[in-house]
Amino acid sequence: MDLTLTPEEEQFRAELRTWLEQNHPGPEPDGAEEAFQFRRAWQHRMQQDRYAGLTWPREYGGRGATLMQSAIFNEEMVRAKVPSPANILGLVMGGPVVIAHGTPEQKERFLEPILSADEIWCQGFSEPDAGSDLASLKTRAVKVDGGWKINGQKVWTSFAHHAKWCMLLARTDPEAKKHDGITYFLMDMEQAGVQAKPLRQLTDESEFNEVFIDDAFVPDENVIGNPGQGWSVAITTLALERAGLSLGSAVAIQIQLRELAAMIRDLGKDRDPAVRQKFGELCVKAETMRLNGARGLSYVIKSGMPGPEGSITKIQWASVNQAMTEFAVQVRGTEGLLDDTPWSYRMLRARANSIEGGTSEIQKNILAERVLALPRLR
Amino acid sequence: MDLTLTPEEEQFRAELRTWLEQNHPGPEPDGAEEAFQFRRAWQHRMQQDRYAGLTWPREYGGRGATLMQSAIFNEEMVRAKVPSPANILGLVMGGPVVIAHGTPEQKERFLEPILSADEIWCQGFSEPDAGSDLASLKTRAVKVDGGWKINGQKVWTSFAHHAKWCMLLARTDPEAKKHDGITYFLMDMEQAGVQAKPLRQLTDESEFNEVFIDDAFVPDENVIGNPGQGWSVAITTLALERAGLSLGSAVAIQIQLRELAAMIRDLGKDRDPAVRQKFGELCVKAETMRLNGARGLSYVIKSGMPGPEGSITKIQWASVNQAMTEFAVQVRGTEGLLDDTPWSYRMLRARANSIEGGTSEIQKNILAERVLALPRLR
Amino acid sequence: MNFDLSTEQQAIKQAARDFLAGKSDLRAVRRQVDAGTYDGALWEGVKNQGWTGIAIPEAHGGAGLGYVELAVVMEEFGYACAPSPLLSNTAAAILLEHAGSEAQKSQWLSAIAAGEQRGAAGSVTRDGSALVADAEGADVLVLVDGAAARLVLPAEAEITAVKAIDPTRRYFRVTGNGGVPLPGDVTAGLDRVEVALSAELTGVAQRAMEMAVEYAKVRQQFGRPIGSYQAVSHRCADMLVDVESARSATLFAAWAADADPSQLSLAASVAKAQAAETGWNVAASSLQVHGGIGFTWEHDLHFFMKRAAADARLFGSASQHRDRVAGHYGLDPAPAQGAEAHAPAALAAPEPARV
Amino acid sequence: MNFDLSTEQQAIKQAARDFLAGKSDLRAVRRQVDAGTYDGALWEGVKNQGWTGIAIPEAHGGAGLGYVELAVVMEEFGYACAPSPLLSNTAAAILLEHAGSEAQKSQWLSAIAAGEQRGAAGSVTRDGSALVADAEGADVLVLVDGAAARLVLPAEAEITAVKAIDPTRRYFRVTGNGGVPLPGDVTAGLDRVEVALSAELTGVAQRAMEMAVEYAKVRQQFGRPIGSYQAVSHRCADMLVDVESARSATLFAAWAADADPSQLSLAASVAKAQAAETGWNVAASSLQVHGGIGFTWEHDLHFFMKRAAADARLFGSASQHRDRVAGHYGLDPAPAQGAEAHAPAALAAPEPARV
Repeated sequence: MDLTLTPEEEQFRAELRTWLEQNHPGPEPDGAEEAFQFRRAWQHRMQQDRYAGLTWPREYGGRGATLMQSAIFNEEMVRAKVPSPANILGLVMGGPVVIAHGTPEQKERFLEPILSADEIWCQGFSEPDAGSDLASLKTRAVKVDGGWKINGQKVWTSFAHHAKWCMLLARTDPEAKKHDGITYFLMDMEQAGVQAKPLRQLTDESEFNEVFIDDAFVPDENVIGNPGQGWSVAITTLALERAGLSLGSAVAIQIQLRELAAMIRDLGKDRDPAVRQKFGELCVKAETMRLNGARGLSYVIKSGMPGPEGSITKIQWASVNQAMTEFAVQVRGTEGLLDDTPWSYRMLRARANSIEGGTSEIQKNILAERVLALPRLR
Repeated sequence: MDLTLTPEEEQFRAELRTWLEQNHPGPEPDGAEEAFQFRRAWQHRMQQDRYAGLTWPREYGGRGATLMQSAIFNEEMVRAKVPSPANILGLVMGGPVVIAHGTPEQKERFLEPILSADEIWCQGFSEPDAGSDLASLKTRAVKVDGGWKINGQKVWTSFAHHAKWCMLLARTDPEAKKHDGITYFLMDMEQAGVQAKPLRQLTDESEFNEVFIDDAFVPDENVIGNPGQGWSVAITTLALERAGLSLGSAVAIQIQLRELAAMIRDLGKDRDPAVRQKFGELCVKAETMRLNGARGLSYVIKSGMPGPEGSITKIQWASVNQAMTEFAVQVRGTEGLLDDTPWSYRMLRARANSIEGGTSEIQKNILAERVLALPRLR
Repeated sequence: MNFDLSTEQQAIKQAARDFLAGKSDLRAVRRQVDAGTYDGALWEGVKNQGWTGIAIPEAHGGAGLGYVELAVVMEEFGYACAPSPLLSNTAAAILLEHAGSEAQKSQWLSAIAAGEQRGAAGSVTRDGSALVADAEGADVLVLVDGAAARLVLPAEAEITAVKAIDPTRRYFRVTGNGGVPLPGDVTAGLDRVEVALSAELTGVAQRAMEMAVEYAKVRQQFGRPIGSYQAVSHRCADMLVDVESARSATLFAAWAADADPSQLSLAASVAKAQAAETGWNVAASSLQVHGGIGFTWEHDLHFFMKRAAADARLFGSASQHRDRVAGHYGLDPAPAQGAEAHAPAALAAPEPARV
Repeated sequence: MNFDLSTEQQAIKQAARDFLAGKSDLRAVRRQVDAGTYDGALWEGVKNQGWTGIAIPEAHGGAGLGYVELAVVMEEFGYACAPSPLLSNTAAAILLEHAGSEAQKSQWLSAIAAGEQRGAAGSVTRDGSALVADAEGADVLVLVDGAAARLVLPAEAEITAVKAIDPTRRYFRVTGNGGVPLPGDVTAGLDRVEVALSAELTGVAQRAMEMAVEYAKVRQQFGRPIGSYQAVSHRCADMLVDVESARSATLFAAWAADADPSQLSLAASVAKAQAAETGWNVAASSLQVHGGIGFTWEHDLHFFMKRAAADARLFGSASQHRDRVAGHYGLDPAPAQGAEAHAPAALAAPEPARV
């Protein structure tokens, strides 16, 4: 057991910090479109110094960074309060899936515009009737000459209105067993058969979209992997997406805990034992989540594959973020009902944490069945 | 809505208080056998003034009290800190089941010795493999000349070593559907085929017993109801047992909260906001449990039948009693590890609260299925 | 002892349910939220029903009914999440009745109770200004500061709209040192205001629970309704325990306000502490049952969640009330425990055992 | 960064597991509990393994290994619920090493580390006496009072057996004002003692969880294993989250004690706050999975529950540590925040963002 970083990792962090200080894009502008263009420019800046596509092999324009470097990178991005790059889904999911499962032609075609944010990617997995039970998805792809005709509806699709490409799961073989008849497509969003409609959230933002697909076309060359193997293609990408994220998420929470401490001091409640108990408990939970994330990362670095233990930090993240934001609103007393700090927004937004990316219930199923080997319910 | 008591109820309470003051048996002696004989004498005293068999009709030696009077009685018994009568199961379950389902001969034979505590009753329902799933019980009763031959094992049987009669559920028809092949017997405990063995609890007491039944005999005249109808006989008694209990249980907790407040003052922590928050929360929970119990009682008085809502207070009782006792131990700091106050015993004993009398999980199933009409799992 | 609503009380409940279903269903709520307004016709209807003064004595122009009746109506307003100044108006009337001078009462109370004038009430925050629901357009304001309160006319104060977490009601900051004190027992009024808030919170939670239960019956995942999974069904059972607890505590506090005020202080704190937690927890738990769809603006659930978040913070917070309950149960220094001398009339919390 | 145990550390873990499985299985634990004694042969074995001084420098007669190695061994002692004076002995050695004078160290530390003498440590309670595990028969006692500690010889004190919640260890009250102060850094020692306790609590929780999981696989109700019900399986998943959290926090604190003491104060408090809650909560939750059988003396689970209840209260409590963590995260008055100037070496909790 040795939690020190290697000299190379220390150097990577030091260089990254310097780079972030020198290249910090400043505060994000107001307005969704303005913010998006801001993030596009920011990604472009990142790409110039190979900080976009960090873990991609160098031959594809990435930096070939290790998982540890990737975790350091996520931490430092959070710490420096820089925005995510515009094409985040292309970078963390699209590129890796093309690199792992794509043909040489697909790599040639798709990778560079992901890095440059010239082509934005979105994800079309969830459907209104296929949430936790994702494999029950109903969007159909029917073989036609030279490609596939797609019909169906997707939901919770981020960036759909900016996206050129959608990572789409659709059912190609309705006769096959649930998980076997699904194919992974890259669907061009810029066609008449595809309509994206922003989904207004209870926070009054629209991070996500509904996507209505009506006789859209995907050419054969835009199928990833073989028809019918889409489920396993998607699963490997989802797992990779999560590895290394929890450390960054924990650090983000810890930074907000510092903010919260400042607010508590401003309210003159920093010596109130009841407030200290609750606040201290939140800090303990955030720190154990961070350490679980580090242990998990250490395991992935060694084994090469994320295990089901990743569900631990996913559950903890939702739980501590919800508890922290509720406490921050509560500690303000009557003024907690005001929407004049970020906390009431954060409290509302945090309710989705135990749903998005796999509900806490699904995560507990995973832990029970795959870590503890308890009998399956279904 | 009117929460005042009627003048008759007020008078009942006043008379009962006076009676309890004048007849309080004093502190219970040490030693299990001594305590039992003490409770037997106490029941005898109660019977003399018709406080044993309170809700039994007067024709059977009871007082014919209303449910409201019964609730008042339970509250006052708790408040006066008098022990339970020795034959508590005979009084609250055995007598009522004989009165509701027994033949005239059975009433003649069994009721009077219950009231006088001359014959102690115990309950043989649970089995090692039939806990939450009580109806899966395996104890067998086979028809023989003049009666039934019983074989099997029971567990969690209180008073088995003192008992003359056991309210026994056994399977008489192994071919019938799970709930249909069960018969309700009154089994004489004083026979060679019945062995009671005390079950040592983690609290180091033995409130309960295992009962081993090896070719025991029950004559036909000691079957309650018809063979095969034992399940419904048992269910009605279990429901009646619970109605009106929750008020008394809540009052018992509230009395312990007062004790806890005194201890907190002695520790000099009564002005510690963290302690006050936690303590206040416990008080709120105990009080809402009491009020839910009162509302439930009011409903039963009106409808005549306890409903599934009784599970609410059962869940709350376990939850608040566990939380209260844990907090009481915790507030003592390091000294909480000592066994020099009743609190560490109470904390350990409270762990059984969410198991005994139907686990909290079963109670939640009941609420979900029977109150909220959610679909059944099974 | 009868913990059930009387026939008359049940009739009031049904009338309120029907009235709000007709005049303020969830599409109407959504329209008002989008417009940032209230429906004038709804308010006229409220006045016509006599709900502006339901618990105010007839001598002061009210309906002369009790706090149980008020709680019944307020629970329905929570159940409907109706955008309305009724709560703030009710709070102002209650505070005037209990803490106002005779002159203040005769000038304002009857008019408010009769619906001729509108009152609004709120509490003073750290910077000395007050947060007051529906202050704009009110004829008179009651501002509470700890155990004191003062009556302020709109002309004496600056009233600024503030953005609050709850879009179903309008909130304002009221600035200015003017006004005259209410000389009477502000605490007696505040306890009754908390009863009204607890009732509204109970209704909010009831509706959020019903939404979860209905959804759990129809939503299918992995080939069966999600309500058949214990992760969901036990969650709903927990909601039920919470909602019934809030309701029992609220009804008891309302009854105490009517019939046994010696028990009100404890009962009101128990009710608000329970209902404030219940409102948010049940709404948040309902959202979890709904999954993603519950996170959308299109779904109505969030109105209830946000209303619960606001109600919990109007006047006393759950933690303030828990602290007060702790005092009632013996954690105050001895002098403050005088209330225990009261003989409990009926459903009193237990005195210490005497043996 | 490698959060896994090294090959050597894994070998120590396996050795401890095998040693305790052989010398102190649950039947042996039960025998010792019934007799109220410890197994002398077990203690001889512990000494022969060198565990009495595992984290004590070789210069002081120890094995010169680190706190990670100590944590590995202590977790196994928790996993076995072994009745042994090792914990108290370890605490005494740690406190002597970090707070003792050179003379005190040379007189006592080497002898304790080598297993020639036995130490015991505990903390002073309200009445001025101390609660000390395994004080009877110890050669030297270390009594902690806040941030101070003194060394007391058994002859200078009255040692009385007390009945504690945990029957798997022997507890004593130590009365008397004698002894000499330890002049050094008591807090540095205490933090390391908490690491040992957190490790033992983690092992206790791990075993209680394994018992629940195994039982849930085989116990049938309503025709299927109870582990297939989410009420049970999600409960077990919650246990896993807790146990892994306690383990991660403990290992990190142990590593900090060895490699980056600037992080130890926060890390030790996080570990003890988490492990104290985890130990009891997981054991209690495991009992719920077991149902009635888990409530019997015959079942071994209660030994773990009671050990967890005691360990959580030895030295600092969870609430004291939460309070201290709150201070580390910015709730202390400014002067106390000096520790933040440290540059984090590796897995440091984040400083405030700089942009």
